[in-house]
Amino acid sequence: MTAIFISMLAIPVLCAVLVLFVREARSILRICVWGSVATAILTVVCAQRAFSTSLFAIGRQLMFDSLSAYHALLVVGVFSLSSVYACAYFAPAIADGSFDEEKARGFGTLWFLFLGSMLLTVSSNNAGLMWVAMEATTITSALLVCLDRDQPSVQAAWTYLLMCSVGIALALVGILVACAEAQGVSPDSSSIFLWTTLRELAPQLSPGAARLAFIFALVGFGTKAGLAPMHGWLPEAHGHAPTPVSAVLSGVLLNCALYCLSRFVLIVEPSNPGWTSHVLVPFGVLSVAVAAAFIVHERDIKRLLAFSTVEHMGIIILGFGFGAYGAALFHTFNHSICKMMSFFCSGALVQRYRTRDMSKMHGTLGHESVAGSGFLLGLFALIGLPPFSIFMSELWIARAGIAEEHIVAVVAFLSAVALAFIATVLRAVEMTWAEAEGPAPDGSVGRIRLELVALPLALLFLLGVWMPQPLSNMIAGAASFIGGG
Amino acid sequence: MIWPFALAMAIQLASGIAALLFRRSNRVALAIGSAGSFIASLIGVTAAGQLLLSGGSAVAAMPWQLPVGELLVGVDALSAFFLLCIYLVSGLSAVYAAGYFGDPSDSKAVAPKAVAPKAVAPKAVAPMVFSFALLVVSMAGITLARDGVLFLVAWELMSISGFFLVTFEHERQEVRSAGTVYLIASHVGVVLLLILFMLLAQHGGGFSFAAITAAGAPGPYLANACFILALVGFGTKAGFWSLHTWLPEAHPAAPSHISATMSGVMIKLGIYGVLRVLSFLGPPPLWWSVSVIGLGVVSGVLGVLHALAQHDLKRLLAYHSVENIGIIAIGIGVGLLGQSTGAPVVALLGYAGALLHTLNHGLFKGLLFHGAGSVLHATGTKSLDELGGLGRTMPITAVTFLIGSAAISGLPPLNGFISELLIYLGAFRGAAVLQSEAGQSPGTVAALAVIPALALIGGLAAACFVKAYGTIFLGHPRTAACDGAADPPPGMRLPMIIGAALCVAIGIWPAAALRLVERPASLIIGGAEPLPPLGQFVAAIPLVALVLVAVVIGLIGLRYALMRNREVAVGPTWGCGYEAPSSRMQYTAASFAEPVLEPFAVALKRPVHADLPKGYFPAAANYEQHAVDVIAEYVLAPASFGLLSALRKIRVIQTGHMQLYLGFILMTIVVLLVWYLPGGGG
Amino acid sequence: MTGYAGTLLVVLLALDLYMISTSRLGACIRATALQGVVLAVLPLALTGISSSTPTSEVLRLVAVAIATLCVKSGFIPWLMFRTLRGRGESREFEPFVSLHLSQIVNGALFGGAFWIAISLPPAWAHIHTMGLGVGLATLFVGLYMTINRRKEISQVLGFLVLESGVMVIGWALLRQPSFIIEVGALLDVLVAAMVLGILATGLQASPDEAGVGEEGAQA
Amino acid sequence: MIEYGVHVLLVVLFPLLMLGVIGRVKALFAGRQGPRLLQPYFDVWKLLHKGAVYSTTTSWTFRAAPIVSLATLLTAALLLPLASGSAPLAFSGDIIVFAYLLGLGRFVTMIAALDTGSSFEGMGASREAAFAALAEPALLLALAIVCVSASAISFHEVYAALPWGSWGVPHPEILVAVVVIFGVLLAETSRVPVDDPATHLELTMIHEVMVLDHSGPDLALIHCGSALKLFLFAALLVHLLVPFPTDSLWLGALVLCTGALSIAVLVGVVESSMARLRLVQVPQFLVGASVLAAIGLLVVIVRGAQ
Repeated sequence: MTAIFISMLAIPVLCAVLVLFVREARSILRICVWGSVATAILTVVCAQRAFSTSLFAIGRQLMFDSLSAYHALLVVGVFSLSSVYACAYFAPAIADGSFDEEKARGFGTLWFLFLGSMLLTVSSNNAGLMWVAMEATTITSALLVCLDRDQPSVQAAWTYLLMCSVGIALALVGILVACAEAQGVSPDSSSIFLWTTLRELAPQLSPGAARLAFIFALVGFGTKAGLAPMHGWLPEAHGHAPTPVSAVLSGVLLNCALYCLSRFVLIVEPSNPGWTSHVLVPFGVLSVAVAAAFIVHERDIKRLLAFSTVEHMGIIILGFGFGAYGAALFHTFNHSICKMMSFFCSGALVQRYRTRDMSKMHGTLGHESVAGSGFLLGLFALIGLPPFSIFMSELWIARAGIAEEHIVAVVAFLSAVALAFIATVLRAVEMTWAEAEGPAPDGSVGRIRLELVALPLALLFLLGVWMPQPLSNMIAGAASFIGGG
Repeated sequence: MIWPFALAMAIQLASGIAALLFRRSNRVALAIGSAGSFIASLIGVTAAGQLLLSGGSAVAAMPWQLPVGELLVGVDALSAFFLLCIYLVSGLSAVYAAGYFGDPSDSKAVAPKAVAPKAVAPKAVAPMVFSFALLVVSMAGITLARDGVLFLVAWELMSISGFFLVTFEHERQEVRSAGTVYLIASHVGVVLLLILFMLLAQHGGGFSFAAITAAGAPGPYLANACFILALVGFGTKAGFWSLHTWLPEAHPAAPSHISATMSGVMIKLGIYGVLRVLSFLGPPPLWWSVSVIGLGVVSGVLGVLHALAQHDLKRLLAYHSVENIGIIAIGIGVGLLGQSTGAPVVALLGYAGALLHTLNHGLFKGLLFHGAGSVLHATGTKSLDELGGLGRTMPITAVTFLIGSAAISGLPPLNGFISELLIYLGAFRGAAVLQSEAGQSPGTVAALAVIPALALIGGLAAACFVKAYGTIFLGHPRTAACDGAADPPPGMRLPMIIGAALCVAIGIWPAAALRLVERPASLIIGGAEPLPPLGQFVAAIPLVALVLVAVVIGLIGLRYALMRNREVAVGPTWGCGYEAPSSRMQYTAASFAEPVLEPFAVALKRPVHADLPKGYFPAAANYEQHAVDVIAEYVLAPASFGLLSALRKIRVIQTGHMQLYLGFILMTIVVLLVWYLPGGGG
Repeated sequence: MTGYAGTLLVVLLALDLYMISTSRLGACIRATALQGVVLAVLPLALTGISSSTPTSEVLRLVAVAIATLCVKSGFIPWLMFRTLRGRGESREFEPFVSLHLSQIVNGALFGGAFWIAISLPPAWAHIHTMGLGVGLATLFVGLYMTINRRKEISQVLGFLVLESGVMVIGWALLRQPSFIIEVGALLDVLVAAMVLGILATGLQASPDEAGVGEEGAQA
Repeated sequence: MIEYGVHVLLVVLFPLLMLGVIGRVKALFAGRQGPRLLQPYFDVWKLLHKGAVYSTTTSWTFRAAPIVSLATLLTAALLLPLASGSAPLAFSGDIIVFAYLLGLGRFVTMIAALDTGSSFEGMGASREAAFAALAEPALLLALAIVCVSASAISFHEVYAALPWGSWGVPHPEILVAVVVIFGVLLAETSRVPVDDPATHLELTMIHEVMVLDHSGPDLALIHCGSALKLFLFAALLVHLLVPFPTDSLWLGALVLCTGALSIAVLVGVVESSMARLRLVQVPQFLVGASVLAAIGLLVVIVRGAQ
């Protein structure tokens, strides 16, 4: 079992090295697919173990509990599908030679390092190690964002890099404070960085110090998770990154940041019962509101999706704030799947129409039927229309908010979502059906595979009308883990 | 007791999906879809009717779980009644659709003159067939839902399928915008409904209706909050005045049988929602009834006034939906009045009137929209001032439309009159009861206000439909659009004939229809003591109708006897001495409506674009007048514009300057430290 | 030699102030180099070394000190000067907020930092309160520098200061510096990576104004 | 049985006499000798024996309209107590049915007017529609006064339960109702000051212009209809003004006829002493009637409270 775990972490690194010695771009992309799929299989095995036994530790530094297993599964799932899409996405670039083999090498290496660092983030038991892995994700993904070295993408990458490094440094302060606090009460000073230890010591921490730690962690990881008002980097990075990278960024990277944050909730809540929710709810509401306000006038298709990501991060944070951890995790899942799919479709559309400006895209259903319909349905799912599962999780979260008597927050949340709904529908309808003046768009598209769109949609629909027992068990397990159950 | 409806829904959904599978051929897709819907309607109508007559109710839990809570379905008298309306109207519309799109080749409607010049190829109707099936299924689901989540899901499904139906001719920009307006309006309503149901769930400890009912009546604050939320949230769908703005957009945009279904039953589900929620809220205070009556009066009067001012037939009908929803609301208000003053008979009359009018409006509004569809199908236009004289070329459409017009104007001996009669009786009784007991209470005034309001609405509606019928079917054809118009194919005639027949039947023999209404009404009222049978209130109607018919026949006989072997001269209409009248000189819809609207000028904005004849030998002159919707024009438009510009201003915080973003980080951390570190907020 | 810790921290603070007040890039870089020196010595001072401390521990600390010295006050300043020359930019940087105002703001930030440090519970006997205060202050100053200066290079400087603040906090809070070393190292590498990034891609200071996202006057 | 016979006889024979009386009164005021009292009967008789002229534009609607409108009035006549305290068709709610039957008749007439395709008739129809829409509320408010003060919804109950002051003087609110109903009568039967049946200037007429194209028996039916309408309103007013002798049918018939005739005289007086209102003022007249009725209703409520 340990071997499996280690190899789960090792395979990405090995592949990262391997692609350096591969000649041909296509085969590199193929390696990306197979490598991430292999990782995924191993992860599933470990996760299954982790769910069966509440905690599954390798030595002191590495572990899988239900929470991290849940996130790890998301990571590998999204990565595998995105790798499949990457093959389609880069096909035209390979054809016209702009995506040459050294570029492909760079992509492959960074791609796998990104994957590995993210897996390390969720599977490390050592706060410091987790922090380091988090920082590693920043660096690798930043380099992925500026893969094609044009001015705007480099600018975006630079913004992303600096902001997230600053944030992460602040998060480090939070970790340090927490650990120092723990070292005040713990017998041996060597284990104070271990989440397991911190979790045991949590009730004994002094409230003030715990709050200080949480505040720094919130700002730090919140920056990385793109919570308003620290979300500034997010639209730029998502907008200019290659689409598979954007999919992964908003699909899982931000979840990982939230994962670290939830670890902190775990530690701070016992000493300050009920306090974290009072910090988190305003952030959630602010994020949803700001995102909605920006969606209204957004014409860049990828930035639109980016802002909707901010919105959904806010919703998840609201879920945490309302104490509906299960709902928050469920929403995390739904959002990752849906956002990934929407990014795939948007990528195809951008390639077809040679622009990111939605007001210049017309009749998408006719010209790019798979991507067009996928994007439309994805938007409908994102704005919380049933029978897609996002509606369910949002309802669940709002219900929890009412139960916790955060009436104002819930009303603000729902009205902001409604605003986003209106803006998005107006865009989507015009995009989908408006008659194109001028010739049909002739951009060369990496033919997007139907299953890449149909599978996630089917999943969202299924979860919208039927909650399979295993998933609800997983969510319940992870949620009870945070809830200190 | 539920399975017949489950079966009907299954058949309908299956037929819709099958239509999608056979989307290559419009004919096949339509045949499958319409057949499925028709069978489903037969099952649904029979099951619902049987249940309404025999009574009883059932609740069952679905075998599987929603992500939030379990799925509960059930049926009782109230659901059964609305299921009856749904399946009746949707079945007729399905048959109509088969005729409407059956031959896109020769029909002008699929490529109307109004549309862009480039010829629209006969477009695939399979998606529309599927959405129609989905619409009906989701409406049935709403009435069957017994827990809030399922209710909301079905509700949203209804909105979305409705959206895809409205945007059927989505290559036209105005159709797209109508669709978006519709979707937005319904979603805004849904937000309120979400809050409403979450409050109820909070009160009842669960989304299931059983739990909410079991928790007993909520306290006054919660009850009032829920009442207002329900009134506004469901009112957006039902189209109470000031929440109605999507109606006159969406109905003209949709194909006619869709408008028939939407206006005939879909908006009624707002009424269903209000009634259902009222059943959770316990005994109503007096101000509820007063406010509902007020809302109803306003909706009725303003709705019919705006209808009078329209030149587009389907817009006119859409505004009449607002008017009729107003009448239904008045009925509900009278019912609430009876409840709050402990006069069960008044409540019975009010609710029975409201429910019966729901059914009636479904019938005659469906009939009228089908008639409008036939006119559009035959002439390619739905603008009143381009039509005329169709009564001779389209006799069946004309007769059925005339019956529908008389019915919607609430004239005896037709069904519209019966429901209004019940409301009148309720109001009179309520006034009498209150006046003997409570004296000058706001309730009395409200009850008495109902009487002139209904009278005024009836008079104006009559005026409006004289105008509509007269301009379309009487006189001379005004434009070439009317050339070669003919009655639609049998597939389209049949639903109109059936609808007209039902209107007459209910009007002449109301007791039968009232038996369908009895149980749901008493279900809403609750209460232990048995209520009097409704039949007694209309016992004399058949006799009156009979006398009327007898007298008519007698007079016909007399006239026949007199005119026998008399010479009957035929000539042109006397032009009062004017020698060269042309068909353009006939009284137009606008000129007919002018004196009716003139006294109400305050309530209605009608800007005029005119260049009037000048000098002795005036050149061409023209005069246009359009009624603008006050709410849409003077409330919603400025509000949304203000919001948009405000949101554009916000964008300065996202300029791409990293320094600014980092500044936000610093700001955030400082604020957090200052406010929360001392344990603030905790 | 614990007594020196206070002095060193004061020096650090003074350097922060100096960097806020000056507008010359070169001076700032030199100041960061000096901060590197202070940081190198600080561990020895904070974790008081006496005859009792095991030799391995001492050696470790010394090693850390030397490493920090090399990277923070050797390699990185050199790299920055090179970049500066490479881009041939003026050695001034244009702050958004005037320097005097910045001084006032940072005064407030210092106050806040120390208030936090002392407002922490007394149970923290084992931590060096002043160290924490100065660390936080340095952190804020660094953050402020990244905000207030236009050129990427000066922002990198700010980040450098911020991160030395983090290191000070680390030293002040933790008895055994188990992973501070690798963390600090990583951060330094990161900064170096940024500078090299700037070198590699001649990055202008004019961001594209939020892509096509701006709807402007229309709609 | 006998009373039904009397009822029918009154309905069939009496109304035209009122027209004659009105004509006579107007003639007297104008200082002319005037037509015979029975002139209307002769007119109708003559028309009934004439042929007819139809416009090519018209359809079956046009031919059906006079019949249906007269039929509605006859049916309404069966709902209204005339000589006795109750009517052949009496049931709870007949008051509303009565009002709406009149509405149906009007509807049909307007449709027929539009059927001719002549703009004059269209004009008449639209004016009719406008004034009817305003007259309807006034009528129902007046009836509501009566119903609420008698707390009943059918004519015979109302008449039985009407509150009478001493010396058989009706209560003030009943008088209000009477005034309003008289106003509605003037409007509904197209009399001065609302309309002028005598004038033949198309631009100013309302009811007359609607029936411009009718001829022969159709026109006869229409004349009978308008006379009957006048009679019905008159009967309604008489019952409200006079405490009715329920015991003797003949006495009742006598009271009714004298009352009806005196109302006819009153109408004649009004017609000859008043000028016709300008069309824009007619709505004010009708709305005024409604407001008056509303005030009366408030009086009822207040009285009920004491």
